[in-house]
Amino acid sequence: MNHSLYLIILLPLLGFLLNGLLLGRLKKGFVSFIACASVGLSFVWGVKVFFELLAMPEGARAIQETLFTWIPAGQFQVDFSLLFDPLSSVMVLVVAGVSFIIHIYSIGYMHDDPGFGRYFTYLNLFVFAMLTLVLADNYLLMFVGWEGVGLCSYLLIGFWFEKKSASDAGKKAFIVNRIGDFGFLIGLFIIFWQVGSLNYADVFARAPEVFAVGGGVITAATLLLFLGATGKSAQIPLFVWLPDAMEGPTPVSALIHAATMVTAGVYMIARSNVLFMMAPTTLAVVAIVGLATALMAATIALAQNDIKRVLAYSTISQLGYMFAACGVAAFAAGIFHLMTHAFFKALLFLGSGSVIHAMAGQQDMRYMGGLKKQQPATFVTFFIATLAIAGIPGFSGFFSKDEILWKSFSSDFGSPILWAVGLFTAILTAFYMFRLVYLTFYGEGRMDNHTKAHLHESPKVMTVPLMVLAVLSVIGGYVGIPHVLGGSNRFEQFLHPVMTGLHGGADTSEHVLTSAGHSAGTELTLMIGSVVLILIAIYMAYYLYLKNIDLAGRIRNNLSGVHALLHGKYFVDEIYGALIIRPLINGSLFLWKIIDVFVIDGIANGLASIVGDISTGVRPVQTGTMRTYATMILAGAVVLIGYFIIR
Amino acid sequence: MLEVVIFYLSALIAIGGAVLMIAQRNPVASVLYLIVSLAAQAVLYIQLSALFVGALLIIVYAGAILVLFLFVIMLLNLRGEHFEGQDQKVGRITKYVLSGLFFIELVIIVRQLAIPARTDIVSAQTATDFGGVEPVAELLYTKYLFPFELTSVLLLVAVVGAVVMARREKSEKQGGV
Amino acid sequence: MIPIAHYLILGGLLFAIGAVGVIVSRNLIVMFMSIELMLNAANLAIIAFSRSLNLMDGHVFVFLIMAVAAAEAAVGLAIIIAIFRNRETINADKFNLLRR
Amino acid sequence: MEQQILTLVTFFPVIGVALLLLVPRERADTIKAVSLIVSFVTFLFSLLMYVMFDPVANGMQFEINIPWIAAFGIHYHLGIDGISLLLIMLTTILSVIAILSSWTAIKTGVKGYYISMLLLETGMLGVFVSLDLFLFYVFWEAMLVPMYFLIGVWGGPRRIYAAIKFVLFTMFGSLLMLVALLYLFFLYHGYAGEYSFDLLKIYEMPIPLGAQTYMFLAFALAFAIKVPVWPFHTWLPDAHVEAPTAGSVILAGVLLKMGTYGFLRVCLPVFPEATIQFVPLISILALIGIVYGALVAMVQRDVKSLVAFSSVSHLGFVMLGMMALNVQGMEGSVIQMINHGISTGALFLIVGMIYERRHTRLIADFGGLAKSMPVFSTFFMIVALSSIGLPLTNGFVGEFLILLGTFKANSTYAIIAASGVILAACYMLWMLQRVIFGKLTKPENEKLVDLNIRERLVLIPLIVLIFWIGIYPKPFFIRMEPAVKAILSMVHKVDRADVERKEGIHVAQPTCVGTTCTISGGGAGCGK
Repeated sequence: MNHSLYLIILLPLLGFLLNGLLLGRLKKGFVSFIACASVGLSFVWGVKVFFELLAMPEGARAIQETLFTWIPAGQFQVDFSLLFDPLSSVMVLVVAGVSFIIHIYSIGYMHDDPGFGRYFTYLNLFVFAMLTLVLADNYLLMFVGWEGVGLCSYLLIGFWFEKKSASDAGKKAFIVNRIGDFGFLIGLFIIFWQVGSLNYADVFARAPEVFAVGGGVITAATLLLFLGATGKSAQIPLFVWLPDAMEGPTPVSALIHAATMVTAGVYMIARSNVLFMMAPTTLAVVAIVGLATALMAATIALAQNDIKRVLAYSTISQLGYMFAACGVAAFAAGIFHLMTHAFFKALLFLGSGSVIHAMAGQQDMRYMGGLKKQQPATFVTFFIATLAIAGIPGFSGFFSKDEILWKSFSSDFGSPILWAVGLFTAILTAFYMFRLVYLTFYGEGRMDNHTKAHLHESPKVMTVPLMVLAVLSVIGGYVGIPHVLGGSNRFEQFLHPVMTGLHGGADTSEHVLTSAGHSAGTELTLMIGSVVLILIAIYMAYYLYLKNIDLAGRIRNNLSGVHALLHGKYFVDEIYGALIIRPLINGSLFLWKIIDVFVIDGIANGLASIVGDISTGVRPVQTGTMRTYATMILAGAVVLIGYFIIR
Repeated sequence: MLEVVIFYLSALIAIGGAVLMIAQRNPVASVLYLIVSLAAQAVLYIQLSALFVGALLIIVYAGAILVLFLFVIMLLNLRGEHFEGQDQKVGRITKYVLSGLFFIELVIIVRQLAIPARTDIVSAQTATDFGGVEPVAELLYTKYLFPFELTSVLLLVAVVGAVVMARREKSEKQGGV
Repeated sequence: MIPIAHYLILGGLLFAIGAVGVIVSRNLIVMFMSIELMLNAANLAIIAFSRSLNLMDGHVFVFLIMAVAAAEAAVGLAIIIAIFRNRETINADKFNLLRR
Repeated sequence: MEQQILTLVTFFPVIGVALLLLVPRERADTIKAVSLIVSFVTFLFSLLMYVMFDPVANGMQFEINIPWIAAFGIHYHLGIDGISLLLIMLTTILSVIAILSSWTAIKTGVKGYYISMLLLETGMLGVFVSLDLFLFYVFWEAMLVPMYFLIGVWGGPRRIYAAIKFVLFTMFGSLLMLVALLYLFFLYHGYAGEYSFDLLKIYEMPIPLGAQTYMFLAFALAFAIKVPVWPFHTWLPDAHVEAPTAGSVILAGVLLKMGTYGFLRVCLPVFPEATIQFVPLISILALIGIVYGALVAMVQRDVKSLVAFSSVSHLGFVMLGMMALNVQGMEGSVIQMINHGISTGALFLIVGMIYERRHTRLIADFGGLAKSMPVFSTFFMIVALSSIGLPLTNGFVGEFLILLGTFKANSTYAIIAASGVILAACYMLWMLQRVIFGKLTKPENEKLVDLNIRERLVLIPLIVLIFWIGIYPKPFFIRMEPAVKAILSMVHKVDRADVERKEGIHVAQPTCVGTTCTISGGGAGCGK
């Protein structure tokens, strides 16, 4: 059966080419039509193939399609081929769906921007790259998408290139990502030279024969892959680019830096679950790094005033959760959170975009407040998303986050400490998110009068996508209701065939990871306990930022050192600057001015001038007068003849 | 015996003419001394039965080339005072020593040469017309025809070259007129 | 009979005198004449060898050398005239254009 | 036709030179048209050759072998394999582009300029088709002369210094090469009893290791200066900065490849043991070149010298891949030669285009060009991204294979080299940011005119190639594979078919148990 998978990536590519080649010659309406239609059709096609996939028997759910041979070099053969299995199907639907919604939103948000056409061109290219990433059936093609989304991220962060901070941020994002990609590449080399292929199917099938569980090679390979993931998904130590990435247009932040691209790392680890399962050390590293990132970003988010930066750190923090899930071998939970996060975080960003739009570009929450009245639709949807991210029961975030917390407690790789850190982070999350909501939508308006007069609700083209996402943020969690709440966790089951690392690929029907040894009672207790704590955190936010604002100020003053540390984002940028960037540039200047110009060129020129000096020394012999030359000739003759006589 | 006298006499004149030639301040006198030296050499040529070449030496060298020198000297109206300036004594002596060494080396070489037996010189077997016009001409027009013809080309080139070199520049001429 | 070596040594002596003339004299014309002298010194040696080997080819060589000398004299004197016209002197020490 | 096509391609530009000599120097337009047509026809001939080339056949094709100076065994022996084929195509394409790009840039001495360009083309093509070492040497040296004039006459303010430096550096190496060449010549006489410079015959001669070492060093020095391998690179920035745009394009695009080609064609197959012995040395120099070139490029103030130093870095990759001595590394190396010709050539063209408008190349003098010259900026961006090896552009394919092959040979080298990929992103993006992004602060930059039709025509073929090689490089790989395997079989002294077995990917090899398995894996170590 021909599924024409390639259409899913071809359509956005066509949109990109059409808009890109005819840039500046098309009307805005036509540009946005091409862009949205191509992504929309791609989504529709994705849905169609998804149902075709569902129709297949559970164990054989995979559609593979080879387009052409890409790089043939000896034994190294990589095809341009696509794979549509449960994991990629989820990703395709999330990516294409959210992209489509954000495309629509962008029509309104970017309407007055002179770079309208360019914006949609880049956006379509991004969708193409992201879909290539998730549809690839081998690591190299995934890497294509991986770098492709990095490129689009670079272009879109620096979209307003006339602003130095924007182009700086774009460059930073690209370079930091490159550092991660470096790890990814080396990881691929190890895999290829051990396994002899980069195809998922081949790699996963042969990995158990080639690698020893817990062996040095597989640990190195997976750690390197994880380095790639930390770059793309903004984890410690490579998270520094994501907050700066907020320089891009807000829909871009929503699409690339919240919903899709940054989750590529999680997808990659889930995809490579076979490899990661064979390297327990790596799993531990992943879990620890993920939770550390989650905690650190959450604490930073407490002290930020820029609405988008709070959301950015929140994204980093939530990504940390996903990694924590992967780190405790709960890959499905990670992907589940990835999906729900895509919905509510995209919604949060788009909502903040709507706010910023109304505030005429103002992003500082200290100058907002009371927007509830002027922007009811934005407020309601934003509030729903906040409930979701905070983990209030009934909203999507609750199910996915709780799943992760439970797995980090109960899984073979989990531990109560991980759970405690995760819970603490969840409490912080609820606190800072409600701080954001209270500062922005409640209380008195703190903006100047001019702005106040212009406050308005955003147009339909922007609010409708918000509503759609709000609905998704609520219902998105119901595909994965845990057993303890009477559900069957269909999401995990659906992904189960892909998670061969968990069950050795042998059985596909039975649900193996049932958190053996832990009773349902424990699970329920922990769940209720965490909800209660989160509710307390929300109340504290309410008390500090709405009821008793002075107290918040006093606390800040008393803890000024801590606040400075958090507000300054632990000064990681400055540390990197002092430890890496400065020495690099100074070292390069040294190499250029001293080594290159002075030493190497100096040696070359020195040799030349030595020859020159010798020549100058000998030159007086050449007096220019004939008689001297004649004498020299005679002397030469005398010497030569003398030599022959004596010999 | 006469031969020996003629040889040493001619040799003495040739050497004396040469030395005096380079010792003169006045170039006209130099030319005249060179003619003397060449004449003495021509005698030696004839003594070596090179009649034709000896005659050429007198006619072409003394008669044509050196006269040309004289013409040029006259044309340029040269006097000794054109050549003031003093060489350093050391330099001068070095030059003489060098030339002397050169001469000594030549002598050594001549001594080391395996010179054919004495009898070869002016022996009875020698053809009577050795060095005469006819045999030389025969060689020139048979064995050495090609070089001989090339000589004509060389002379032609020399003539053209000399004309071009010695001619006044066009612009100079026009400027003069 | 005069040994051939005598002729050769005489030729060598004349050659050496010519060489002295070239390197000592400042007058271009005298230098030029010295060169002519050196040519003739070589001719003398050739004639002597020719006699001793009983071969007349040497005479032909001398003939050709004389032709070359004539050509040389013609061109050389033309150059001297041209130089004199430009520089008003034929003092060899005044010409050091080859320097630099 | 089979026989004559190589001669035709190589010497067709000389016919153009003859035609140009007949055109009076005042008729600049005729001169330009004639040279453009001639170079284009040369390109068409090379295209014909590409079509006629049998992609899967082993050995040399279109061979022609007639005595030239029979007394010394010197033959007019031409022939190509897949590697030379690709380089010839690159040369002919870049020549057309270079000629088209100098349309308005060259205003003085037009006739001499185009004659030099065409002579240069013949010289370069000659190097790639020669199978007789003497012929190779003749072309190698012959191409110096027109390049010397191109830099020295039509170059920038320090052109004389740059031109002399270029020639002296190259001559220094090639004289050593000549000595080694003659030694080889007499060695072959001792071995076979006949005098010959024929490369294919010399391939079959076993050479004692001691002699190999010295000759390898002599040849390698000549080639390394040309490549240029660090630390012999200092002529390159000077030559690039001072050369006219087209000169830089040819210099970077083709001339540097002659060095790497020399390694592939002469050093590796003729001196296999010495090659293996010197792999660490050359690899380390290449690594230094990669990192050093990138770092120094980062702090350049002149766009052109930035691109020049980036060349040092890229050519380091080429050398590194070659020294991996396996199929992946070497194929990556060959494709990277082509890539570098295309991408860096395009970068020089782009720099030339703004230089023509602003008469400055200092990065600080620009900024915000994306606003005033959007088309230009788009091209610049695409080319810069291909230069830093973004997937689906040509640079990625080459760099990936090189790193893959190198990783097999020595994983440490590959890791260090991969850091060069990061640095490449740093210097390129930083330069892009300062040149085309930011605010238009300088009034001169506001009035700049965007690219005209001719300039777009110059760049578009290169852009097409960038994506072609990036997306569908198969045709190139198929053609070079027999040649690469032939060279490897000579280096490793195994049968052509066994080349890959040597690489030993251990599929399902049970030797890897527990933690004893090292990253570089078991398998047959290269060349041991």
